[in-house]
Amino acid sequence: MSRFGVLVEVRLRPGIADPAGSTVARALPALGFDGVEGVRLGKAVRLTLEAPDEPTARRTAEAVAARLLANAVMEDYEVLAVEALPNAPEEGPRP
Amino acid sequence: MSRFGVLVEVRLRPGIADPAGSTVARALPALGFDGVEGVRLGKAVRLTLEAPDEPTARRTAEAVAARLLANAVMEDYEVLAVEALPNAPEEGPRP
Amino acid sequence: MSSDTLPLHRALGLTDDEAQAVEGALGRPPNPLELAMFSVMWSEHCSYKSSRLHLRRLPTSGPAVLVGPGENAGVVDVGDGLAVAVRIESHNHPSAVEPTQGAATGIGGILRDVFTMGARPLALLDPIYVGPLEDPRSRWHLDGIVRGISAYGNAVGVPTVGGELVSAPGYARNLLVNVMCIGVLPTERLALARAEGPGNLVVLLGAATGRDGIGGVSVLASAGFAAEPGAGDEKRPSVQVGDPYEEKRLMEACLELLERRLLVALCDLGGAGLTCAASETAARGGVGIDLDVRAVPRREPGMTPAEVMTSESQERMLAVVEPARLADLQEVCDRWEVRASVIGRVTPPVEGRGRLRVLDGPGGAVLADVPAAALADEAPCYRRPARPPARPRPEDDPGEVPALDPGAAAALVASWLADPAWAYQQYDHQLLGNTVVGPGGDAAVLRLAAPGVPWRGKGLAVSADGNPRWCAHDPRVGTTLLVAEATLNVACGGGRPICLVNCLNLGNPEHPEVAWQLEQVVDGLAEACRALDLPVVGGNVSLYNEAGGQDIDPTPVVAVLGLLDRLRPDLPRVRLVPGARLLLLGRPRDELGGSRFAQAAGRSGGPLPAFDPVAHRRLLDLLVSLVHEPGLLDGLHDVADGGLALALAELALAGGVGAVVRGLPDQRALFSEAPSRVVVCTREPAAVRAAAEAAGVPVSDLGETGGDRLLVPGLLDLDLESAHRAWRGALPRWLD
Amino acid sequence: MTARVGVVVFPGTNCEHDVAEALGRLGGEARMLWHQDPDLHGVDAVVLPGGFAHGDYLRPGALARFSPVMGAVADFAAAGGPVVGICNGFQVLTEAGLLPGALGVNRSLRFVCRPVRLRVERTGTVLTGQAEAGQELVVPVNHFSGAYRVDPATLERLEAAGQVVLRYLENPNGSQGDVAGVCNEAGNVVGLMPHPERASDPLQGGTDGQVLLRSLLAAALDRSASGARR
Ligand SMILES: Nc1ncnc2c1ncn2[C@@H]1O[C@H](COP(=O)(O)OP(=O)(O)O)[C@@H](O)[C@H]1O
Ligand SMILES: [Mg+2]
Repeated sequence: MSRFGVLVEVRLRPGIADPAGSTVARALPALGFDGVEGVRLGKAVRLTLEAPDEPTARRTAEAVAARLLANAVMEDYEVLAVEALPNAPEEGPRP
Repeated sequence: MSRFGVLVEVRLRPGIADPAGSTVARALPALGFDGVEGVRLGKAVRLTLEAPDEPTARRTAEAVAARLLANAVMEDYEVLAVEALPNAPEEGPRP
Repeated sequence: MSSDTLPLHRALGLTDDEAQAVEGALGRPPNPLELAMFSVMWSEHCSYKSSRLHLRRLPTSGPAVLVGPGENAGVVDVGDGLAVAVRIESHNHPSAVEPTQGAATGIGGILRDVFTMGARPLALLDPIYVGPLEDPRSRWHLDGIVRGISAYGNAVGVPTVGGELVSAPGYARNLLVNVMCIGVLPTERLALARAEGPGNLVVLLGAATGRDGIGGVSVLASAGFAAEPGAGDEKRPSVQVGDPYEEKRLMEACLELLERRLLVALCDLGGAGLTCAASETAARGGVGIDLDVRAVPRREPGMTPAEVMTSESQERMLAVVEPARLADLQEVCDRWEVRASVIGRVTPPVEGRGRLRVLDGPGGAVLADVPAAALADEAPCYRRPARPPARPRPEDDPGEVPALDPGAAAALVASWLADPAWAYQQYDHQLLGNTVVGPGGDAAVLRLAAPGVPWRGKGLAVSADGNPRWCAHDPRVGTTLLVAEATLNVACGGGRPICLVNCLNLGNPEHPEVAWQLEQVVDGLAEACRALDLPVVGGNVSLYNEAGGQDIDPTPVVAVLGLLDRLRPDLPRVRLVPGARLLLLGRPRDELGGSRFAQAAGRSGGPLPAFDPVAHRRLLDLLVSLVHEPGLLDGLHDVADGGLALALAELALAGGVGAVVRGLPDQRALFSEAPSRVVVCTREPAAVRAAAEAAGVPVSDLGETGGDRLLVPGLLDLDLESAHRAWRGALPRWLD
Repeated sequence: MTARVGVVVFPGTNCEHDVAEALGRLGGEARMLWHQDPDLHGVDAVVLPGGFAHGDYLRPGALARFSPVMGAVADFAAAGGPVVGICNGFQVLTEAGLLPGALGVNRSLRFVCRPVRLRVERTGTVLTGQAEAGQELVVPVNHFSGAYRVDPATLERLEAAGQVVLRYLENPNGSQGDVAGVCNEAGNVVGLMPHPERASDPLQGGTDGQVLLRSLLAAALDRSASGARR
């Protein structure tokens, strides 16, 4: 078994209203940022997991995202990165 | 001027408690996901912006993240990706 | 100066003399862990070393008081086998560093103070003081504070039913967030944080321990902020994140453990973390505790024993349990998904003194060995040099404030209007189904009931009040006026005042003017409470509220609880109905010292109006009986900040009904903030008059209601529609 | 006959007692159903009350839908049993797929707690059996994520099928179509963001919620009389 860090992005589907993103976008000109056309706010979820290999780690992360992290009515997800981590932290952070 | 899509991750600093991530992590075994050691929940922000070139786009996104997206007391940010977008959407999606 | 060139005790916030005293208490030099434990326990925040001496002057007992100051919360008997627990705290410095999390963890802490007594939290209040909203930083402060309270209080399931929202220049760099909680308990469930029975187990409940808020009480809460905005940045690693879901489970588990009588003692972990909870619990019970620091569940690897012992990680409680009950405790905790770890046991006192020992693993090396009472009770006690401010007695007698034309007077009143709904609509103020009068009125009124405590007809009224303008003008008299206002608010809600808690927010006590303010505030509080037979059952002193050497104005906040023997659904509110009479109960007055009106005219002189407790008590009694008389009063509001003018404006706005007010000689009578006066709106003026006369309370006719203006001929002419816009928009304009 | 209503309790639920008290006032009998227990203990109806099940940090209802009790609730609903989700309960029912749509963050990005005016759009559901079509009610809302979200085609379908049960007369959260409450096709599962249990006692300043809770109790009695499950 090896340890992997996986980054999953969960984002609102196109067409679903994003009041938080819109609020950021509206605030930008007043702060002197002019060229920003649009902002969408989603979640970045970092999972640390054990798996025999990278493809398995990716599949697990995708399953977690599909089952739990994203609500299919409003959201899509994408695994953005999978990286191998050094093994066995002596007294790992407990969730 | 060109259009760019920038993905910024905003995450809690190491050591800062993440109740949201911990709660998800604690729930996973009951959902049949066993190997997940830890979960940290952050924001994934997608900006669409106009800039003369890629480095400028990246700098703008970084400035937006520093000023508005990340709470410096508790959070770090990182620009994960900058990609060139096709120009001039006649009636692009409005934020 | 970098901290590694400092002697350790100074880096930890102890003075050289205090370090000497630690050595004296131990009879040997402390090791670094012991020094760290003393530094947090002897901090101003935990030890009250600058205020203890003064607080002794407060009246704290009364026939109904079951627990006075000193425990986690005060407890008062309210009959029917029930008691009410109440507590107020400041969370000023953490909220200045990170408003959302600072306010949220303040709520978490105050809830634990109340449920640790065995009481189910019924309601929260949140007095807030921030800088001018023109300043974006103050807007960020206020927005974050309200979000934090909203996120935590709503999720944990306790309604926020009142508070205060003051915006004034003095708080721009040093804001104040006070939090208050009221709970109810069957009297026999009352639990104290008193360890007993050598051999009993010490169990840590709740969240894992991280490097949260290390030194929060000594370095953050017991020192001021630097001059530069952002110069507090190096304190930032102290930020703690609140977890209301953990707190909710912890609360349910603790209440069930107490209900099933599975515990010997229970104590929350707040400032100074495990060191505080363990030393206070042991000291109160006259026993010792051995703690195995390795048994404490950690959130992060590599924490040192000192970090574990002083961490302020949230959502943790310390329980003492007999070994035979451990399995039952574990079962309850498992069901609520609350972690429970045995981390130590109670030990017998040695030569009459219980010792708090920190062990490295079971039976391992002794890392610290300190008399528990030395930590908890024997901190130094200071009488700081005090001196009244060298303020020249201003010549600008407010008696000579030039009169304004009616339109200008209306504009002035309109500029004071701010509907706090922007804040309280972000709070769930209806949870538990108890809220009869929610936020926005004089006092919040609640049913005295809770899950497991069926309603028997009684109610509670509560109001929290502060006024830095009065208290800067004259801290002693100003504080008496606050007690007058809070009791009057409670009586307007139909409550007979039964007790008071206070939070004294002041500047740096090492400044003689601040030390003087502290003395004066305590004197005023003691004087007023004594005169009203109102026991002070708890409080909190928050010092070092300064930024860049500038102290805040003295900001005592007092909160009064009142009891209603029976509740009616149609209690009179702050509002007018058309076609009714307006009466003033209480002696007409016209002193302007310390008023908003005088301040607006640049007059800062003159004495504050005096408080007459005898007349005030008569008024309180009268109000309580009038409010409970069905159909007698249609509306009412006390006169305080902003005087009769603001009281009338708020009455008119709430009901959308105007009035024509006569019989006031001049604008002094309209704007005086003198205490012990209430405006009532009634369609039974003769009956009200008769009752007032019988009670020996002066009563005068103010005029009649109706129309769409508040008109005081020759003195004030306020158009309700535009005033309504100003009132509703005052906060959203800046914050939405 | 007393209607027996199961009130589902997740860790983090906080309106269960309020609902039980309100139902009790109207003659019903509430029984708490613990989330870990897959047995509904023969109740005649189920309420999922308000609160923050499992903290709701990731997304309201995201974790709660996996609780053992939810399988039993789904079976009960499939068999025609009356199921009502209030606020957090509505969020849980959408997450569980028992109701269409989802609930997003309020347009204001703020929590909102205040009374709102509603109109009954559809009678004959387990929540509106005793209400009149077009009846206006004032009932408090109390949520951070109450904006009803659904794709436009589905919303059209819901409107056409009469599955919009309650509509805001003043939209407090940015819900599409001003939707305050929806039901499933059969009308036996209803979710709503407003809290009828907070408008069911004169002491709380209103009783407009009573008609909804009474409807639920009547639906529960019907079911119990018809002998289904017991
Ligand atoms: N931050 C707040 N949170 C909740 N309620 C608040 C807050 N600020 C003010 N209120 C409520 O608004 C009402 C008016 O407040 P205030 O003007 O301070 O009243 P008063 O002058 O009668 O003490 C009170 O009911 C108070 O509880
Ligand atoms: Mg008042």
